[in-house]
Amino acid sequence: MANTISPLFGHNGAPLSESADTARATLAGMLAVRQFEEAVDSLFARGLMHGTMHLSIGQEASAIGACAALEQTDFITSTHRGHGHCIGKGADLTRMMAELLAKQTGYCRGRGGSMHIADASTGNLGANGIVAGGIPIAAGAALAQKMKGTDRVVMCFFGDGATNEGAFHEAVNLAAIWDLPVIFVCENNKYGMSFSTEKSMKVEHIADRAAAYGIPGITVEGNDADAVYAACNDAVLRARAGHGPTLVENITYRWKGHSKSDKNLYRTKEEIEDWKHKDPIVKFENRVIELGVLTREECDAIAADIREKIRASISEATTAPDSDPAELLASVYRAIEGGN
Amino acid sequence: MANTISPLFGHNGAPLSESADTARATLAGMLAVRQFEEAVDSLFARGLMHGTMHLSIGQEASAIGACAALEQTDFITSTHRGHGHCIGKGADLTRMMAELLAKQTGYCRGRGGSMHIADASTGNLGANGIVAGGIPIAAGAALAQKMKGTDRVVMCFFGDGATNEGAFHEAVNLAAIWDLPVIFVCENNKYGMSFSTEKSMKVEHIADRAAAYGIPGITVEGNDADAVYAACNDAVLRARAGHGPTLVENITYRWKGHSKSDKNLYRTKEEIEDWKHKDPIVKFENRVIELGVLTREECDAIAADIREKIRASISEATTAPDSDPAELLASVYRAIEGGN
Amino acid sequence: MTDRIITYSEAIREAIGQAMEADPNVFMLGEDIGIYGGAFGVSGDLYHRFGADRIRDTPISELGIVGAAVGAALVGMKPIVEIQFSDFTAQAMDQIVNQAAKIHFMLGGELSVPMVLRAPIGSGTGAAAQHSQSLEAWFAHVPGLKVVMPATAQDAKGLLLAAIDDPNPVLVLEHKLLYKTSGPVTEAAVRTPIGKSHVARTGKDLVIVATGVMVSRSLEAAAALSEKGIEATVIDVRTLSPLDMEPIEEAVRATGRILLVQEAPKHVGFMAEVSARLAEGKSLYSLEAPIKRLCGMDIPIPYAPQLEKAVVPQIPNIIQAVEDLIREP
Amino acid sequence: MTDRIITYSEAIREAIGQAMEADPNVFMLGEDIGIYGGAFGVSGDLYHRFGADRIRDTPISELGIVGAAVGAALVGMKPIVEIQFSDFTAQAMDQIVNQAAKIHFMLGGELSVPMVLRAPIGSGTGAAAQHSQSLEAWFAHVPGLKVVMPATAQDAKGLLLAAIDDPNPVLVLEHKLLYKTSGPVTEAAVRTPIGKSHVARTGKDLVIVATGVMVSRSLEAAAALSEKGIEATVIDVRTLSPLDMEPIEEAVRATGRILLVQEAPKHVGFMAEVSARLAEGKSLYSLEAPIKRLCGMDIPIPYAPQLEKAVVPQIPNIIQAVEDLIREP
Ligand SMILES: Cc1ncc(C[n+]2csc(CCOP(=O)(O)OP(=O)(O)O)c2C)c(N)n1
Ligand SMILES: Cc1ncc(C[n+]2csc(CCOP(=O)(O)OP(=O)(O)O)c2C)c(N)n1
Ligand SMILES: [Mg+2]
Ligand SMILES: [Mg+2]
Repeated sequence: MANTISPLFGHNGAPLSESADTARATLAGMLAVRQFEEAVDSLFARGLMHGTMHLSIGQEASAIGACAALEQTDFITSTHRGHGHCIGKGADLTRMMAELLAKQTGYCRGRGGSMHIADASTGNLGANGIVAGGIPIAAGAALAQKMKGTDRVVMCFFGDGATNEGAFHEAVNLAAIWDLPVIFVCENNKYGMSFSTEKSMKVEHIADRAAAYGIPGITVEGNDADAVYAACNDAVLRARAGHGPTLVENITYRWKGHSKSDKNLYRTKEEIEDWKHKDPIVKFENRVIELGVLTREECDAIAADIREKIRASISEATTAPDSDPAELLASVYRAIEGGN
Repeated sequence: MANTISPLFGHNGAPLSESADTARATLAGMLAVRQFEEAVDSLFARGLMHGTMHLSIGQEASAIGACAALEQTDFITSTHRGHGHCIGKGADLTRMMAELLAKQTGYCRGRGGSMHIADASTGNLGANGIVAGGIPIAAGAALAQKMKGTDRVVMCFFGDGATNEGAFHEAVNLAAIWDLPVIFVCENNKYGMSFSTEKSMKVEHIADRAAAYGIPGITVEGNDADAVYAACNDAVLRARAGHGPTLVENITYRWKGHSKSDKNLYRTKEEIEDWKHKDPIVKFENRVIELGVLTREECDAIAADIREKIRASISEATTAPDSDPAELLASVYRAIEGGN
Repeated sequence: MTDRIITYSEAIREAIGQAMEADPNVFMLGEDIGIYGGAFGVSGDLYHRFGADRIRDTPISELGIVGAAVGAALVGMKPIVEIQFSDFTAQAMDQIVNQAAKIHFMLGGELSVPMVLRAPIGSGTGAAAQHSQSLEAWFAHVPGLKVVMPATAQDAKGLLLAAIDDPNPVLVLEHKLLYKTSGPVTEAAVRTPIGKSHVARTGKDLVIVATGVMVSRSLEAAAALSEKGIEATVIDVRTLSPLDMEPIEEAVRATGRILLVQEAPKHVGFMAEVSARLAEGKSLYSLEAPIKRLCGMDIPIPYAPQLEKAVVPQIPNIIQAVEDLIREP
Repeated sequence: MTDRIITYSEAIREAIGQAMEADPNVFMLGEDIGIYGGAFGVSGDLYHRFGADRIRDTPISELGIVGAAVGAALVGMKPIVEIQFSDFTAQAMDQIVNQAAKIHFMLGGELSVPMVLRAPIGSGTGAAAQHSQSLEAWFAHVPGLKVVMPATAQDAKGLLLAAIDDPNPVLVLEHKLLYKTSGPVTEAAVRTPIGKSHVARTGKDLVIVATGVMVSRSLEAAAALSEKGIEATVIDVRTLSPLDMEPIEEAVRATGRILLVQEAPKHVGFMAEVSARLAEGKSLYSLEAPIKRLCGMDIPIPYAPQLEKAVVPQIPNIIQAVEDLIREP
């Protein structure tokens, strides 16, 4: 049985914090990302997981708020820091965990790991180990929608650092000139690895870069799930109506190091602490409680439920078979139907 | 003896049409480009030249007006459509012609041809067969000037089409964040091969793209040598003063096809005719005569002088030895002094 | 349907036209492929037949274009990308190698990238070092890509049709000098199988293995050698990855002598692989002379016509190499 | 000055430090090489010693960075570019191949590009297909580039110093698994000559030729084989372009058997060239067994540790291959 949070689909544009159902789903989504990654962090620390890992803890409102603007049939492309996007689009937590644990039951059968989770069934065209690698791919998937005449859109996630890659430039321009149904969601967490946006660009906002392509650009408080949802929902509506792409910049922050080898020398403890006070989950929880949409107890119950799901994902994944070397050679190419 | 026009160096910022010396040099430069290319066109048509050829006829004010803002010791990087830039920076017409004729005495010893003319002695770091290929190189040459503490600048030429390459984006951003002494001169002749700027981008002006990098961008009437010079001179002063790059967009037009295989199906005869009426040479000539800076006779004398130089370039180049296959293998790597 | 003599370019265009008629998901993407008809005139009138939507002109953005094709392919389209000169694959290597080639495997097998990338290779047009490379070895070295090099008009059509059918990314490397050459081509949409080497000529004295434009040069050389009493088998590799060694090994067993001919620089080029495969198998013992490679010199392609000719194998060089090989102890 | 035991990373850092002290034109350019100290910690404290100007952090723009290095080199600087993973050379191929490699030749010989490009290669860190490739064959195939692969800490220093001296673009491909390995390294700025293969061990029964991390694996295998009475010569190719075949051919003449070991996928990989060179020369006649290649499988590198190990040669595979080779008729 699938072990997923149930993402919001087809929501009407009202703030996520306004109704119990949407508040519940949003909170569950953000908590799932947080707890999934905390679990992964600890498995890694205990030597039970290998490779490297990029955690999005602190950025949950961006992934969950953005995905809430999508329909089930829409697509996403994601990044090396992509667990949130997968979960936001409805991925099975056990299959994600199994992938990270290099199991045959993982999304990539243990061949891809954290940086390559894809899930055709939820429209997730893949995380990507290449910075900006998913941006042209998103443009292409959107071109296909336009050519086929569907009303599906593609949401393309990437970081601030990715906007310095040529791939960003070429792909956003293609999407602009062809009015493609794609939403470029930049998660500006202030650093590309160690290099701050203050140093890597001379403009203040990533959204300013939209001007070079003649498309709208908007800067959003990325730790506010309502704000992210509102901006992305507008962009999705634009895209679905055939009016082309939007560049949405979610200002956020990653609490953890870039990856496992990061000593955080390029930023101060104070900066990290400051941002921890802007915790997107706490912010959203407080709001819904204040608004009387959910009670503290209800919120705690959601958290407990997610904890159960994450625990289940670990125990199920751990006992799954390791990925199988025997099938490798036959897996490089897709077989031709009927033979060649 | 060198067969060059004498480019203007160290000019004081006044309009080129204002004094007899600068007017003469400007006119000579533009005529040299025009006549060089007309000669090349005819040699090609008569089967005396091989390969392919990209002519800048109609765009002469851009190359000559821009180079007039440079000092002898400054650098340029150029493009596949680069004869004007070479000449503007002071290249020897005979060595250029020899290169196109695949001679040992050519700038590249016949190894490069039209698309690869470089001239270390005049600071020409090379034309380039790769669209946008020279843009990162220009940024790097400018970085070197900054690191060495010279006051030399680099002028980087490229077309409108080149601004859709990732190389443009990455390099302009590097120059912007490091305040490099480089002037990005986009020769917007409305087409990248057959694809018009109206189709290839959603912004009206290439200069609008400067906004993505936090640098000034300016759109200039590119067939007016005075206007080009004024904008480039400002940009050079900024760069030399350590205030970083500028994006200068010269609006111009190529009269000839993109290259030898172009059937001009993507544009109308009327459009071409319209632009021929905006001939940058005629415009400049009329202005200086009107201003009383030069007489018609003086202008004609300049043209006749250039004709002589071009004729000389052809006859000298034609009799030069063909490029030498024997030296090829030893030419791939620069030898290490004292051996390795 | 019957055979006609048409050019290599026409054969490619015909293949694209037939594939586009048969499958609405097939479309073309590239620089100046629309009203201009393609830098080498290959797409020609397809724009007028299929419209700007499916014969899609793009800005000068190779990385973006190839990436867009990858994305479109992932969701069920069948894009054919034209790269104006194969040299500009350098711009798009990330999408070709790190994305297209690896996605099917790396993402666990559910997704795949049925994309075709066409690119003209080779020297001989006076376009100098940045417009004349033969980079097939790069792509053949990348698991997940298939690489074909049609040497005839028929195969230009047949391999392209097979590439379009293939659910994997396939690079079709077309030699510029072949575009205007002609040959008989079936009207029907007949596929040339990917992954099969082709024996283009049979002779008892030695085997010449060649790719791209070197196939016709080798055949011409073989004809000239025949008049001197030397009979060569000529094998057109056609698919560089996956490579079919079977007919090559058979020919070596039959003749004992082998000449490998490619235009690309010799060092770490494709023919090194053919040589290495022979040297590590039983065929080694059938050799009566060392394996000989005749390749491009390890030099960027120069502009001057005499230099350009001097750095890659020409027919007289092939004849000479064969005569040397036959004389080996 | 004397030898000390330091790591491969430290040796690289020491080379850069010494070169930067000796020549103000030498500087570094790359992502996170400054205060972060480099993705693999190689630049370490150089930022504190030389400052942000000369240990220059860049945005994530590989094409722009390499191009900037080309431009700086053209006007007299000596840039050392660090590419975080060699896989990202894909982003910069145009500047590496179409510009840096060709400029000296194509522009007539006056200009040159004294640039060094350092990039970590190889698998073994669980980073999967886009962060684990060994792409040396691509670069070795490009005339105008030099390609070295240091296998020891001493050579990591010596080859890098030689690369910095060299007036041509040199790629230094460093294996990730070697960074933390140690060995004796001279304190003085001693160069390892580019263009010389190195005999790392001598034995009478066969020769193993290897690159990168396969050199130490081959040496370990040779030690184990020695206990079984099999004595192997081990040759570290060190420079892939230009390639020095001399000691390899000599060893083949002496032993009659050869095993070629590389991590990269086999098909059209570097070792194919070594094999082809042997098969086209007189050494062919010294062979008592077919030339054997032991290479990475033709598969993208997978994430799972057991899969990752399974697709590239490990010490037991080398031992097995040698035993098979010795048993050949
Ligand atoms: C083309 C490429 N260059 C460099 C890297 C190494 N790298 C991985 S993530 C990263 C930083 C990315 O920054 P950003 O886009 O802001 O995303 P974030 O990590 O902050 O989420 C870098 C440099 C890479 N994976 N791909
Ligand atoms: C990377 C690359 N892509 C494509 C080409 C083929 N090509 C040569 S010039 C050209 C058009 C360039 O347009 P633009 O930059 O506007 O310069 P213009 O020719 O108009 O001067 C094209 C597509 C190339 N040389 N390099
Ligand atoms: Mg970031
Ligand atoms: Mg143009």
